[in-house]
Amino acid sequence: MRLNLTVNGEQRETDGVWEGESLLYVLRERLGLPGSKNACEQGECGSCSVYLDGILVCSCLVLAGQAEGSEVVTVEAVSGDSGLHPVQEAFVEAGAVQCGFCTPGFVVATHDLLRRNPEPSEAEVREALAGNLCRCTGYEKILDAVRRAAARGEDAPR
Amino acid sequence: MPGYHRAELTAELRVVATGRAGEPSEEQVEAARRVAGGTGLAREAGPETILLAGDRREVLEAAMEIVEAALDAGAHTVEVRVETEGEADRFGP
Amino acid sequence: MSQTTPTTPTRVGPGPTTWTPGKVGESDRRPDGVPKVTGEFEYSSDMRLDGMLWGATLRSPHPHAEIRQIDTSEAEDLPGVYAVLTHEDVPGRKVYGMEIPDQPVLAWEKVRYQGEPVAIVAADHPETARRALEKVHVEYGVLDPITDAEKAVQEDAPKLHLSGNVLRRIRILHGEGVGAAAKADVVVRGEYEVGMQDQAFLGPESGLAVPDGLGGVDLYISTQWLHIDQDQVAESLGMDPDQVRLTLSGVGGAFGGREDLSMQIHACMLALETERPVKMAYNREESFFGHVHRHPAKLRYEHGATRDGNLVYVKARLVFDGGAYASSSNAVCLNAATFACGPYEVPNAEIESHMLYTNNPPCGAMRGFGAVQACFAHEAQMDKLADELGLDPLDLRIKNALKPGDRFPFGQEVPPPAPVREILERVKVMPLPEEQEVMGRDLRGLPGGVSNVTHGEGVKRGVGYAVGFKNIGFSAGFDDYSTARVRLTVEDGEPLVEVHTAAAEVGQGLLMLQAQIARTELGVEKVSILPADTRVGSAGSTSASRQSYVTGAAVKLACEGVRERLFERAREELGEPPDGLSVEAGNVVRDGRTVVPLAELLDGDELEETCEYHHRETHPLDENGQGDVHLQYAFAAHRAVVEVDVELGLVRVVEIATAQDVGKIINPQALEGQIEGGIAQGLGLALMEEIQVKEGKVLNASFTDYLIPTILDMPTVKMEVLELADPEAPYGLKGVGEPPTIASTPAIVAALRDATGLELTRIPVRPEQLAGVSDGPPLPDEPTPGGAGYAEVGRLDGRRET
Amino acid sequence: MVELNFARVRPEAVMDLTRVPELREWGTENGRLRVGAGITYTRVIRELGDRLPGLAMASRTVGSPQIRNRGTVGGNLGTASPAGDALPPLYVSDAEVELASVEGTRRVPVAEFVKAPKRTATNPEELISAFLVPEAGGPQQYAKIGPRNAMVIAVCSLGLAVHPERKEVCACIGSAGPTPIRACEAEDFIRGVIEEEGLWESRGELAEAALGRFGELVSEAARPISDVRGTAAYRTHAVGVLARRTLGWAWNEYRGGI
Repeated sequence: MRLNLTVNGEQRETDGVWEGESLLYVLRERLGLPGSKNACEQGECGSCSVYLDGILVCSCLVLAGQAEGSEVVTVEAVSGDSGLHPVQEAFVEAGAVQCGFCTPGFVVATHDLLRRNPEPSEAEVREALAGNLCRCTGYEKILDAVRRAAARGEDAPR
Repeated sequence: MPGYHRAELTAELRVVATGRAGEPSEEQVEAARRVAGGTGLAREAGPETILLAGDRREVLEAAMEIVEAALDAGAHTVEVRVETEGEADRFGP
Repeated sequence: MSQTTPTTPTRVGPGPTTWTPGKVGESDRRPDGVPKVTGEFEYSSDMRLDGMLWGATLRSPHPHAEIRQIDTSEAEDLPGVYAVLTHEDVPGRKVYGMEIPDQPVLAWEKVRYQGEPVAIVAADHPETARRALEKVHVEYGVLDPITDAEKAVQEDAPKLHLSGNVLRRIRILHGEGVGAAAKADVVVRGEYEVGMQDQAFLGPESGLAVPDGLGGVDLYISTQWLHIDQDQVAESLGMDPDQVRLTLSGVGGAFGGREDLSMQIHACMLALETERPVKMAYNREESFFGHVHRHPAKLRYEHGATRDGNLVYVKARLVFDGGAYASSSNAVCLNAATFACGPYEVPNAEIESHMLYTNNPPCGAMRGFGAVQACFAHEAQMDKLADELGLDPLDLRIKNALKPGDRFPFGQEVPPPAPVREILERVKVMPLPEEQEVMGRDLRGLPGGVSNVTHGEGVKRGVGYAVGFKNIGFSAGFDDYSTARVRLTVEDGEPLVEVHTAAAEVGQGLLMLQAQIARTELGVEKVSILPADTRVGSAGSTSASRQSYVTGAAVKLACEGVRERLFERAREELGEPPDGLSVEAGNVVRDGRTVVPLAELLDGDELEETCEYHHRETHPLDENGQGDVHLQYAFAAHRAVVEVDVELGLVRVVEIATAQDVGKIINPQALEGQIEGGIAQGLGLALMEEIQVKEGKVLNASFTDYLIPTILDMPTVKMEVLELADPEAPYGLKGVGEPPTIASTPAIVAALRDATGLELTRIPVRPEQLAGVSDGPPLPDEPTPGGAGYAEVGRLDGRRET
Repeated sequence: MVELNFARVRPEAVMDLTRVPELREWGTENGRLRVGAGITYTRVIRELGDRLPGLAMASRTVGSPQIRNRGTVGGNLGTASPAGDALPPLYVSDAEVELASVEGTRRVPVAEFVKAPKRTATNPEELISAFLVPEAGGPQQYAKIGPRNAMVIAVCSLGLAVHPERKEVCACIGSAGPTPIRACEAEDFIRGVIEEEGLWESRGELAEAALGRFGELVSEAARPISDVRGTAAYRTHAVGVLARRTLGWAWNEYRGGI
């Protein structure tokens, strides 16, 4: 099947999509956007988090066809022309990145959290990021990164 | 971790069919396997193929025993391939 | 089968990473941090090439069966399928293995565990490949599996391998052994059990094999040790190692789970067969079948002590389930035996460690490597003993703490530093978190979290302590070396150091460490780390917490070599006297004064050194289990504070406090990351992580039912880091990766015992145990989607056409 | 979707209902709420938290923000898993499920709608269009057991609603039987106690013993199995504890307490 969607502000079209493909697969394998990660493919780890029409979702749980005509924003678009987004900056600075496989998902989920709640309490951060698994860091540095990003008070770019 | 106890030497043995004898008989293969099992060093490494892994001396001695057992059982040909393992020369004494 | 013109596209490998790092001792921004936060970092599963095919693996649904027949013809006829291969197509040795080659590349007569690879296919789309797997018909003769290690040793048990089911037995006899029992006033006994833990790295196994058009192959792979992969792949392909070149691609975590081969040989076979690049990427479910796990163990202990709390003897019998194949089980068996008594002065001991083959999933390396299982048991015993003696558990530990100059039960003298007493005293005085009113607290600060199971009812607090230790580096006579190539050159008028090793960065921050060392030793701002590949000598494995030590030392050695040559040049060309030269900020310096800028001294030349670092020799154990087996020892103590809902058996870990000796802090932020991350994995083993296996079949191969800690499960970590230099190690450092994982688990369980008064002899501790509810009937093997195991996915025979 | 990703199913056709605006609406109808099947958990929490607190509490325990942004109560109904978090709250409010087809619509009580694990009363040509449920007339609770503190599928759960308007307390067990189970004997027992002591009017305290007995009766109503997530014995035990606690919290709220 043919799929039309807007990805990171750009109109994209792709042909020959098997109906059973997930949005994650299409992003990674057909649209050249492998930033969203395929760690569990069942919505348990959050590594594939993207915005679908402005809402944070696991792209592994969206059937590609469901995204027809939608607007998708992936981790690749979180940083702007002027460099890293403050959330990304904070993750690098805080040492919240080790193997990094969970990082794109955490970046998008944190971006979403701070967009909705610019000054979250620690409990709110933990609840909001509970759907993102990290196996390396033990989450301390991730919490630190979110605190740093929030302290910067920067809002989301979109 | 790997290499802590990496085998120094491996030997692959196979009782093979020869033009004269056709397929190796069950008994020949079994005799080799039985003796191999008793050496404590043996695994399988393919159909009818025995693999010995361990220290140099014990592998060589075991290989000899197995060849003898196969020959005693009437085998015409036993292929033996002995190899040192990568990194194995880096073992201490 | 589809026919197309073979193409051999070439792949542009990853480029060097260049930045201006900090020096040794400073927190550095990791150079791969930026690409990792933007999504640009290329993991092995992100690679693609034009004309690339997708590989897939058919796995056995049975834990033990004869293979009567494999029919691939229908699969081969499927449009879009380019190759279907079985054991007959393995060009070289049909078995592989790190220690003992006993694991079939593809099974021939028998399968010995559920998920064992039987056939592989390459197709134009992952779905085509999956459909092809369904069309491979394998006729199995199902056999009864051996699923209990204790039964595997019985006379009448079927032999899973030619030489039987005993993979290794170790016996350590120390002092008078149990002969000393008469001197003990108090004896405590216990039986403990550890479940099968999974590394659960986030990036599933994946790799890309590209044929070079000349008969060889390039493999881009996420692994922990490129050279041992290369050896094994070349052997099974029947090629020279030179024809099989490996490059490390982005690794999404490892923790021991990438030490064994997964699809390395398979991808290369398919690529060589189809003359096309072939990518293989496991999904999460397949990943659970695609790597080894932490060994489940049963541990029987007896501790004897004097009335005043001095240990007299320890008797231990450790039984490990190695699963179907050897992996690194031999070494795990040794490690467990040597750490069985804990970091205590034990004058007499008798230890048996058994490693057995069964039809369960193969087990091998995971962070902590044998020390984890032993530590859970010896620390439970220490608490039991303290209770029996009426002593404070921490004081009992301090009283018996090992110190330099003592002898381990395996005869080796305890090398300095061994600050067991110090780290215990540190955690003893660290302030406990304030006890807060539980009633009416925010749900997220209570057991169960927003699941709303308690508003404070039934919640009791507990505190527990544990201490553990482990060897750093490979042991028992293995020459555990690393190779580094360092080149000093000038780029845009500025000196640049290039470092090339084959050491695998798996997330821990080895890139930073190498660059920090180069910058420190050569006084240069700009450092470039070349991609790890097999074009340089082996760096050994990224495991056993050894890379900072061994590869760190190799890089340091090579830098020193380059520096010497710089000084020689300065002497030759400038007539500088030989002593007192140093390098700083891009200049050769004497007494703080610049002698000559490096760029000028080099004058367009390059200086290059390749060095191997070999650490002190170690020795195997003798027949009494005695020998100077290990290189370096690292120690960590933990204190856990938990809150348990004692009625429901649910837990919130409030805080973990830890003290660890690291020799020298190379990078504070990375060190903290290792400690916190290691503790999280220890917490997982204590409370939730277990691969459940019934009759050899895995019941929970998914992240829905194999639970790892979330951000709501992991508490704050308080840490104290000791820097007591090891005189033999570079900069005095010690490996840091594993110790946090070892004693954190028993500390949490001790805290649970403190809160509940229960004995808790098995980990992970389930809510059932904590709530004191006896077990119901045995588990049914009803599979859940994404959690069934290959009975359904590999064969796809459980498919519902809806 | 998970079954598709892991090649467990290959449906011949899939219909995307997220684009049907009617399914994403809610409103009132004859004094009841009519909630479109396509309302996500996130929206239940945000928009219906005061009207349907039990369902909102249950929604908050579903997966993660990512899942709640996408998952719907309608989906939970369609799956009809005994572990579905939205089901016990619907059971205790005597919700009705609205099924639509070209033939028209019909409404089925939720307890009749869920027939067996993963089986519903939906005919092949029907889709779940909405559920109808009265606004909460009293306190509601939902509690769920999982071995970790977030992102779990229920080992077992309990939904509870106090209905002062009809002088009833309803309790429904989740994930401890083939379908959600209303604990009728426990409900009858506690109604009797409250009536006998005139507690609806006095808003007096419920005795510890009554709470305890209520919990026991809920445990007795459970019909659990043992599986990878928990043993039958534990589930039986835990639903009793949850019943006792949630009733205590809800009753306190009714009394104007906590």
